[in-house]
Amino acid sequence: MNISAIIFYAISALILGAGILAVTSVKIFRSAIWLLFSLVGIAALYFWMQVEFIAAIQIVVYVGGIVVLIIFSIFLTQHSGKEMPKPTKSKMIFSALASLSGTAFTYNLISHYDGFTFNSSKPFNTSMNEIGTQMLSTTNYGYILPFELVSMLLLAAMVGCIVIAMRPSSNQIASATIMLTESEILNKKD
Amino acid sequence: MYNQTEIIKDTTELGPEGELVVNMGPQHPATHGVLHLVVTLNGETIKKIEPHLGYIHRSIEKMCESLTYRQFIYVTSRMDYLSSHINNTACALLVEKGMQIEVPERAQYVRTILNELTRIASHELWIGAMAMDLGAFTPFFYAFREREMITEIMEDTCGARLTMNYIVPGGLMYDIHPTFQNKVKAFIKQFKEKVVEYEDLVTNNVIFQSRTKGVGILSAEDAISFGCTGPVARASGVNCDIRKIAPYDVYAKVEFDEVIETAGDSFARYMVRIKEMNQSIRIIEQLIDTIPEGDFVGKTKNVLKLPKGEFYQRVETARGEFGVYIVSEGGTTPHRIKFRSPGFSNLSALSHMAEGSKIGDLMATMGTLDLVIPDIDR
Amino acid sequence: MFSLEGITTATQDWLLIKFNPTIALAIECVIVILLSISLFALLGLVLVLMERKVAARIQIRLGPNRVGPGGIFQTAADTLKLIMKEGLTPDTADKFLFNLAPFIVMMVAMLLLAPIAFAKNFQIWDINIGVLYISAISSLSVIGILMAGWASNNKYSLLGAMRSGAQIVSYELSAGFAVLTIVVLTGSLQISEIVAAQQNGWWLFKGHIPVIIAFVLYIIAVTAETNRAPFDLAEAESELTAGFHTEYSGMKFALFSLAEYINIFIVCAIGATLFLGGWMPLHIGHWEGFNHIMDYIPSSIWFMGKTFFLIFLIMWFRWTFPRLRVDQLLNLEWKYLLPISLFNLLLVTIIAIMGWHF
Amino acid sequence: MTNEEIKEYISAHAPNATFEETGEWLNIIIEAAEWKALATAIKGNPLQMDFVFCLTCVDWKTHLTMVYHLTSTKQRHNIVIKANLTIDQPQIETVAGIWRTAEFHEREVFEMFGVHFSNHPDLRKLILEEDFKGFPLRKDFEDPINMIKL
Repeated sequence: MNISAIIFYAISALILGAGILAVTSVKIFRSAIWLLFSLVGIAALYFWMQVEFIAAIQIVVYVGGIVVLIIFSIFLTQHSGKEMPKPTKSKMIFSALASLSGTAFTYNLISHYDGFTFNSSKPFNTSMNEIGTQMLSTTNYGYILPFELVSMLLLAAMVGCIVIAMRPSSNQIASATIMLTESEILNKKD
Repeated sequence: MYNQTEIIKDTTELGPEGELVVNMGPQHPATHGVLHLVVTLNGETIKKIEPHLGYIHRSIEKMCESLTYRQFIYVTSRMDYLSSHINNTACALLVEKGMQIEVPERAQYVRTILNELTRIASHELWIGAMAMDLGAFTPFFYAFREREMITEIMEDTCGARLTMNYIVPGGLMYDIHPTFQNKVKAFIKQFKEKVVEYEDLVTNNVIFQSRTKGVGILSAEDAISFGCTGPVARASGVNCDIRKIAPYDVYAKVEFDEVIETAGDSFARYMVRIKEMNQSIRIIEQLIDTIPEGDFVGKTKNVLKLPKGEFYQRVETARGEFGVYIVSEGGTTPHRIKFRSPGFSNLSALSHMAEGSKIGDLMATMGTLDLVIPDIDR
Repeated sequence: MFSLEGITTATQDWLLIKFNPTIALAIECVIVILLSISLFALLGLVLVLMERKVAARIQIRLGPNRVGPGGIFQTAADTLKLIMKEGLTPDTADKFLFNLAPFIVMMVAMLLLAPIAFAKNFQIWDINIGVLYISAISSLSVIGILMAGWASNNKYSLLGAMRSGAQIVSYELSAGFAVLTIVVLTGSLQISEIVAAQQNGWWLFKGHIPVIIAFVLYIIAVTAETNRAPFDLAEAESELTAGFHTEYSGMKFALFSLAEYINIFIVCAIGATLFLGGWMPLHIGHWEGFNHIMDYIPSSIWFMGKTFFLIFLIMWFRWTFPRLRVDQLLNLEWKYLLPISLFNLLLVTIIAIMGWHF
Repeated sequence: MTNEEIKEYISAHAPNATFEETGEWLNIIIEAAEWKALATAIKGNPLQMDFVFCLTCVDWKTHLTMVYHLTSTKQRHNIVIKANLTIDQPQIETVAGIWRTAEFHEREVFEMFGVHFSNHPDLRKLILEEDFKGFPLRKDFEDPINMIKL
């Protein structure tokens, strides 16, 4: 076992541990924080794989955006420090089943590619120029159409947000901000 | 309604309609003393403000009932400590009026000059504290540089820098210091130069203007109804300068303008005070070279006894109209004494002015009310 | 000539001779961590002292002048006091998160140190997404503040945290766009390449008007992002006593204020790198003699000089302006800065495509 | 407006009022029950007494006297209105609805003298603690712990 593998297992343990804590915590704010750690762990995994761009986007979108939004909605709706009620039996069973089937599905997908052997012979091309060109090219494997569609979707979401928030409160501004940031960064990259 | 002790405990939970109840004070950087405001917030917007007073209430009125007419003046320095000299003047004027004591002209001139210096010192401190409330620290030091000159003049004159106690019924306690006139002239010169700095640093600052214009508006009717006086009422366009309405000392002899603004917002209150300082300088300039020679204290008996009856004296302090009401039964001590403090009435308008505005606006509004807590609590 | 690059390569060569590559890497990591922690401690002390001295100069007074010559040990004494102080945790606070929050803020500040080029070829990690990495990691710092505000179980803290959240999330946009203008001009996100592109002149001079606009926007936005006056609404002491760190004391409080100063250093360092050429010396056209003299000044001094100039600028703001109100703050961003920066970005793109810059 | 005209006007609205002109200003002594009606009348035209610059109470040991100092910001005449109250059950109608400054001043008088202002919008202690016993500014108030006798 080399040092790389040790780092991988450490990061995975962090992700899984934080994930389990996120769903079992009785304090909603703590759940959000554990979720944050889990997502940071995933970003760390990307860094480990040396796909820095994806890692950075993971942090910007999920950690800087989604979790902040979640925290904001907790601030605005929940009473401080209240514990959530214990989930009912049936709920627990259903969530266990759901996660099991999710695991099985993922396993099924991965097992098509010669088991779990790590193949490092095929390096990623992660240069920014490459990503940018690929994103906006119209030729084979170009992503211009989905990219523009996503932009439209985000724009529609943003307009919707503004319409709903005729009396703008800070969290809606925040959500609009985050969406705008993402779309703009993706648009203007390169 | 909330019980006072309950409020202090209840800081963690939201109110019945999801509003936040925040205790601003008794220890809070913006209340400048031990004022306790229970602020009900809806997000950042203020729904209600309820002042809770009495943290430094010393019952000065009760104390004065057992003090003689010479002694009780000194207690009044501890009320509005920034206008202590003016408070003392009010008490002395009342005793002089009640006993028909002649005050020598020299004493009257010096009293008037010192009153105006006190007013400038108070406004200087206010500018600093007000700017600090709005988050600007530097004007505080600029204002204190000039205020220091005044306190030094006061120190030379009467040995104290804050609670002057320089006035006795009938005149002054001592004659003025030989350097008094020169120092006051030096101060006037310096002040005229440096007031430009305040204008640059504070008045013309875009952020300062946007923080104060249209904030904490008080209409003229409300100002009268709430009993507001001083710069607060004058910024709303109410003529209420006691120096003009019922002149005392030598105010009738000097020329000065009553500063009136009509906007009624925080910026107007700020401008009134800035302009008032210039008017005070004007008054001092007229008097400082013509202080008459002569006695500094009139002839009085050793034991003062006010005749049976009721007496009232109004003066204009830096914060507004200060009134002393004495009911005498003819003895050496008053039967009942009441101090009408300007801050108490001005504070009562705070809730009305700040409702519906943001927390940041509350600071601008409260800052321009120029509250001195011992003056409110007495 | 003395160069930091020589020291680093020499150290690395020596380590590689002595140990196998994995252990050498591990030792290098430890050295880097130790160095950055000591840099942090030093920066904290220096910047706090600098702030107090700058404030004192502006406020016509002397500032700290008792501990050590000219008061230079004042902050060290203060730090000692803060270490000795009891770090109180309120009874009703969420104790775990309450104690975690200052460390999160601190760790984020530390992570940001990685891609900064302190001198010529002296950089911890020349990551190929440099500025994107910085904007991604810096968006994490708001989490620490939100955590502190929530876990304190204090209404002032909560209000401060809410304000800070809205503020940082908003101003990240303008800062991001300002950074993007330079990225568009350079064509790269990598810090070393951005610096290299300024070999023949700093972007502030080369990119003329749009870059100057971007620079002004950047300074405003980062002042807001680091919660400094006149945008210090998160801790507005006259309104919210101390905002999100009302309940903190002792070393936990010190960590917050240390992180604040480190953040200032980092944003100023990035500003210096993007707009003022990082460690590049000042070169003027074809004045060979002048340029040659400028080259003799070590690159680390150039970098630090530019950074501290920007830090001084931000301190100057703090001691001059009153604080904005919360709605004015958001208005400023959404109604003025954001449209201007969007338009500015378009302008820069046109200039970059047409090659109109120098 | 001269004192004679003021007297005439007030007599019309408060028939039991008596006058006293020894002091600086015109003193009007009225019945407590007449106060609210008189207050409404003098606030409007022609007296325009729109400004209460002092509102307090005096303890005469046998009875309490409410003292209202009023002035007109438009016509600049001052009057003093007094109303005697019994010491056992001091009660008078509030004027907080007419002059808003009275709200705070009446609260102060309420806790210091124990005068009950009927129909006051928010009659609570303002300065003292909720559970404070006694009325400090009354002559018979004794506090053996905190009071120093001279």
